[in-house]
Amino acid sequence: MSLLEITDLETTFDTQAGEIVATDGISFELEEGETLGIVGESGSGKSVTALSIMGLIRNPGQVKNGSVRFRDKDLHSLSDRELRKLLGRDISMVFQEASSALNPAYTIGHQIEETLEVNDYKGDPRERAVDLLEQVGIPSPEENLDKYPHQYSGGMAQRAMIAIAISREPQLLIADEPTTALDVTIQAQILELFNDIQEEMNMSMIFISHDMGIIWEVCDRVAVMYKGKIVEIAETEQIFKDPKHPYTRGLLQCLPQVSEQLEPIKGTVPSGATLPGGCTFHPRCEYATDACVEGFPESARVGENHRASCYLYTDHDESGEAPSGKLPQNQNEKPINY
Amino acid sequence: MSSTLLEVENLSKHFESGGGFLRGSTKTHAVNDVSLDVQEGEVVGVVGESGCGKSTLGKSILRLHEPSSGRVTFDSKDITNLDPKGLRDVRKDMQMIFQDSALSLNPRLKVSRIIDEPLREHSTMSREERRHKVSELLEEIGLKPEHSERYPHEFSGGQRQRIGIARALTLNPRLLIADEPMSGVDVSVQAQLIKLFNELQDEYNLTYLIITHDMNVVRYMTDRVVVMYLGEIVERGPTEEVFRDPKHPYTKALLSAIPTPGKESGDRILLDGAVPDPEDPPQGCSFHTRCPEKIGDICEQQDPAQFDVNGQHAKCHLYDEP
Amino acid sequence: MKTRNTFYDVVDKRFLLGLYRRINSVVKDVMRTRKGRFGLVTIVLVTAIAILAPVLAPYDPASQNLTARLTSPNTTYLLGTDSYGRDILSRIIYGFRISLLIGVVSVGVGVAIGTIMGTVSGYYGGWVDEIIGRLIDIMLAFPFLLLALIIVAVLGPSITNMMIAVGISAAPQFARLARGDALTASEKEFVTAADSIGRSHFSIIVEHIIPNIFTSVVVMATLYMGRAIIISAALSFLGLGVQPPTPSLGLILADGRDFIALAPWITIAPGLAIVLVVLGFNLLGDALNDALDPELQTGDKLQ
Amino acid sequence: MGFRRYVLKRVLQAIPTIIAVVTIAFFMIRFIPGDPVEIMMGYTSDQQVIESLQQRYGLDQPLWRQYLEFMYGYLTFDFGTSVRTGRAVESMIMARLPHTILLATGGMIIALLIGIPAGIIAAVNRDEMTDDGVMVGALLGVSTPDFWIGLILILVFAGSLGIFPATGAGSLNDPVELLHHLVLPAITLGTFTASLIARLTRSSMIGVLEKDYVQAARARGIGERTVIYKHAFRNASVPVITVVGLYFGNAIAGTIVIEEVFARPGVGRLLLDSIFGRDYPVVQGTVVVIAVMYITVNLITDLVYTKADPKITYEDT
Repeated sequence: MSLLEITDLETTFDTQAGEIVATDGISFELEEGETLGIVGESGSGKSVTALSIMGLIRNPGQVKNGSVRFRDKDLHSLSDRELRKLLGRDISMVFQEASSALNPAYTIGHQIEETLEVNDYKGDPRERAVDLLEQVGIPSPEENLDKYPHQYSGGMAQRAMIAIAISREPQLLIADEPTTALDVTIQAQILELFNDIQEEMNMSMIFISHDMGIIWEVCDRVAVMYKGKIVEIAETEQIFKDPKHPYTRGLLQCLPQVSEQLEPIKGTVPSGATLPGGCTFHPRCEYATDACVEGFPESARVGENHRASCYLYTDHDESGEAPSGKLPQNQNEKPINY
Repeated sequence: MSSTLLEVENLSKHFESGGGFLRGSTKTHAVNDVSLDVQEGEVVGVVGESGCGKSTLGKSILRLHEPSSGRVTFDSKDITNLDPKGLRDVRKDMQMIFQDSALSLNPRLKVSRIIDEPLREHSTMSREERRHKVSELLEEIGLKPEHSERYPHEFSGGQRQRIGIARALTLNPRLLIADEPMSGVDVSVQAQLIKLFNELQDEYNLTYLIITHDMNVVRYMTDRVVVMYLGEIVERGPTEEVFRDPKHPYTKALLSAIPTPGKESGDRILLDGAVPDPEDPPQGCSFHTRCPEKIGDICEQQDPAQFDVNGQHAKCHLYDEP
Repeated sequence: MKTRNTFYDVVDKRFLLGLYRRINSVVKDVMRTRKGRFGLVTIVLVTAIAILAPVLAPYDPASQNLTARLTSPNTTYLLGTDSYGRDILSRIIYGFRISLLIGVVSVGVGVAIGTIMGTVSGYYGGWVDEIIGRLIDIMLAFPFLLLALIIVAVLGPSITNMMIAVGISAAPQFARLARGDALTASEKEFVTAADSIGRSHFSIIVEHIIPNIFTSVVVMATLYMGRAIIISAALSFLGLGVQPPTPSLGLILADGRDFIALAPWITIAPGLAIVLVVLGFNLLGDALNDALDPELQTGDKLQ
Repeated sequence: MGFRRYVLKRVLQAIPTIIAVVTIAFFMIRFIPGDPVEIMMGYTSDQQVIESLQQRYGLDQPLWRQYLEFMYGYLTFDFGTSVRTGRAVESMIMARLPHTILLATGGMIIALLIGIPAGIIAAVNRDEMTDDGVMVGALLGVSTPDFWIGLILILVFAGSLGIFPATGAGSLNDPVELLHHLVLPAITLGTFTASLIARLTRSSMIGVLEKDYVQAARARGIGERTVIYKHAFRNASVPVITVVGLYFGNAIAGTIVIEEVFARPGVGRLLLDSIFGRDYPVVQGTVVVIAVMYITVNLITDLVYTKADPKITYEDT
């Protein structure tokens, strides 16, 4: 049994411009001790996925469909009170910008102790808070506990946020772009911290990022999202060595650090309520066919633990060609070297 | 051989803050004794983390901030003490692209008015000619002429950045100073912008000074690079050399910190702590508080000089003459 | 050869046409919301009544009918009469005229003084700001009503003096708003960008600062129309504003006060009339606030 | 800098403003066309009487001298004597001040008690029926002249129902009577402010409820009530506090009209009576007192605000 099982998750937002489908039928599983990366550009629905799992989608948004099963318990069928019992204890979250995710009105110590108290911590919360700050590498914890978030630097605030998240040793930690707001040397420190903590506590992680480099470094498996859908999911190595979906491939071609000759994906990410019909990627895809305009391809198995949603790999094509391997190594495209 | 287009000598910019009743003011050395040169047709990168003074440097070169001391020479002309009129003429040739297009484009103006603003100020073109020029520029940067009648908020971040580029190009400048032109955009948009910059350079014979925090962009785009830390240049040299064999411990750490697909993070150099408060920089070498290769008291006491080998410079006591 | 910026270059025909289109689209945006529709319709209605007062009013608002004093509402006098036997309805209809006049003039005075002070102060900063800022602070040390009261007390009660007093009292509020917005705008990068192109202070103020102040000033002016009408009604009620026999809503209330138990209709109707006008401006102000903010305008990004 | 020193600094900063207020009060009557004494004593043309009066009020002195003496008088709490009653202005004001403070405070308490919960409830139920209801009410509240509300309340509760007195303020020695007299005026004064506070609280809360730290608090398993009242409102209150001071100040000025409507013997009514009676020393005194109260309230708010928002370091201000 997986720790977390998500099936057909659909979250929508009502806006003046119409209904926006933020996540559109997402399914994946997460094993114990595993780190799953979710990568995608802005508007792909990564953060909404995280909040949907946590049951924190609020008006004007709503989870329309699908289920989130944590330890075989359907989270969305729980009452708000029951759900909050799990949050902070079994499942916790680290946000993108710690400086805005920490309440500016209370000291760091207060916020850690409060978290411990609402989650039925039995020991002395103050002592535990000191230990936690120490664990996440904040110097002179006694003193720093009584400081307010704005007195922390960006990196330190993110450490404090992590301390709060791991205070009750959760089984699942969701980290939403936890290093995006940080400088690269500080980012390196925080990634290292995540690494240490996970080894120590053997928890599962969902790690959301737009940065392929970070995903490579942190994750066991990767889900690539585009406009609310998981277009490809595989083990990290596989994604980088042998990307199947044209979008994944395009993303990798955009990276100045791996691509000798940048090949930008043409066009822009469509926004708002007016998504293109069929496969949402087809206007930007160089392999697009009529089929892509009409319907969205089912996720197909393209390798071991490797699935992609693309007509290149489904049997949709009447010609009955082999379902896999149709995406050729693009001739005029230099191989990506790592 | 190419000629020197821009030369910056010992440029410093200090900001005074606080001050007032019964309290002395604090001086922040945002840029401290920085020298660099940019050759015609070259792409030079200025890289560093937030608060290192790279943006202030860019604005001081254009004299959008008045430099506290030092000299800026553009096309063999000292522009440091130019009067407003002279400055106005020089600025036709050096244009700036700003970091946040949401802030640098006036939200109340249509794109046409944003792009033709420099023309209205500097040219004698008729309205018709200006309109024509705007359409031309819009196509150049990958938008459509009919987009000129829209407002900035109707565009995506990448498109807005293109509009900023178009505005900078209207007067056919020779030097473009781009301050974090690609931060805050998605990778696919970033790739498009990088490509656009490359194409424009060929077409307009442009010289770029690119200010960024992103080492990957620097590696891909620039010929030479300058690394800044706490207002100072700690290392500079040809981009390829600096990336292949960084000399300064800070550059080493910076390069190793970039998460790169295919690279193991095991041999990463991790720096301790955060960048010190620029209002109260450390004595001696400004990097000594975080330096993993500190060689002794000298680092805490003495500010190192620039060490020079084969056109690659590093400001570190490791390279002191014995 | 360079061309200097002429006024005509900044405010050309195309610009005016653009302004017209913009107003048109703002009106459309305003009309799209319930608030906006109600506000705009109310204001248009009240304005029409004020303009057409001589046609609409059943009686001369000043004519007294001593045989019909304190008549309760009936078919002859729809809203009854006051203690001099004057028709309340007619006085209210004319009262709208006075209220709108006071609102427009006093807010106009306030906007003109305040916006110029604030813009100059916020954009230039330094000692200019130091002086103007201090002046604004001192004026703000008096509450709106008290300041207006003092000025009227000094100048003597009359409708003109009251309009001046209310206008001057509102000025520091507009100055503070304009100063803040000008300061914010002048720190924005698009001003740096204009500076980097080499534009003059005057051009920057006209093209970049004013449009960014404009919105909030228009919204606040609309909201202050309501406040000015209430304050001037209060001053008239106290006997420090419009003087009898001019029909003003505040004055009718003052008259009615003495007969409140005997003839409550004198008090009720003009009060509701004030609420109607002020509500109209407040609704319109709220709707404008939403409509004029370009970041809030919905609409899809370009594909 | 410690909080105590910060308080001291802010108090010192208020002094120039107060001096400016007193100066304005001094020059105020100089702007009135004509000779003050003649205006005040409109009925007498006896030259001797006028001269003796001019002497008594120091009006025969050079202007700078008059100004300095006026300043000195205010510094030593000597506001001069009333032309009409011959009593010391400061004692006339002091006798009436309690009623004004009572009214302003009562109005403000009502405004806060209604405005803040209404705003929070509206924000939490954003765009639903409750929200619409609160907002329509608040809009009506800010559009209605307070003195008219007073008249209507008198009509209904004093006239028809007869449960509250229409005029007067009661004796300061009888708390029940005081309160009985306070109810209607305080509601009158509080309605407008309550509506403003409700609107502001709502928009401030809506802004805060969208903040990451509110989501983060939920993600930590904290219950929704605690999230709203402890985490969200604590931050939303900061901008509310700033304007509450401003509103309180305006409420002090608002008492002028309300006191007139309810015939309460307060400072505001004294001001009006003196304006009509051309009793300029009293006008000056009351203007200064009301303005100083306004400045004081704003100062206190400012201090509360600094305490409420930990991000403000005292040095910055």
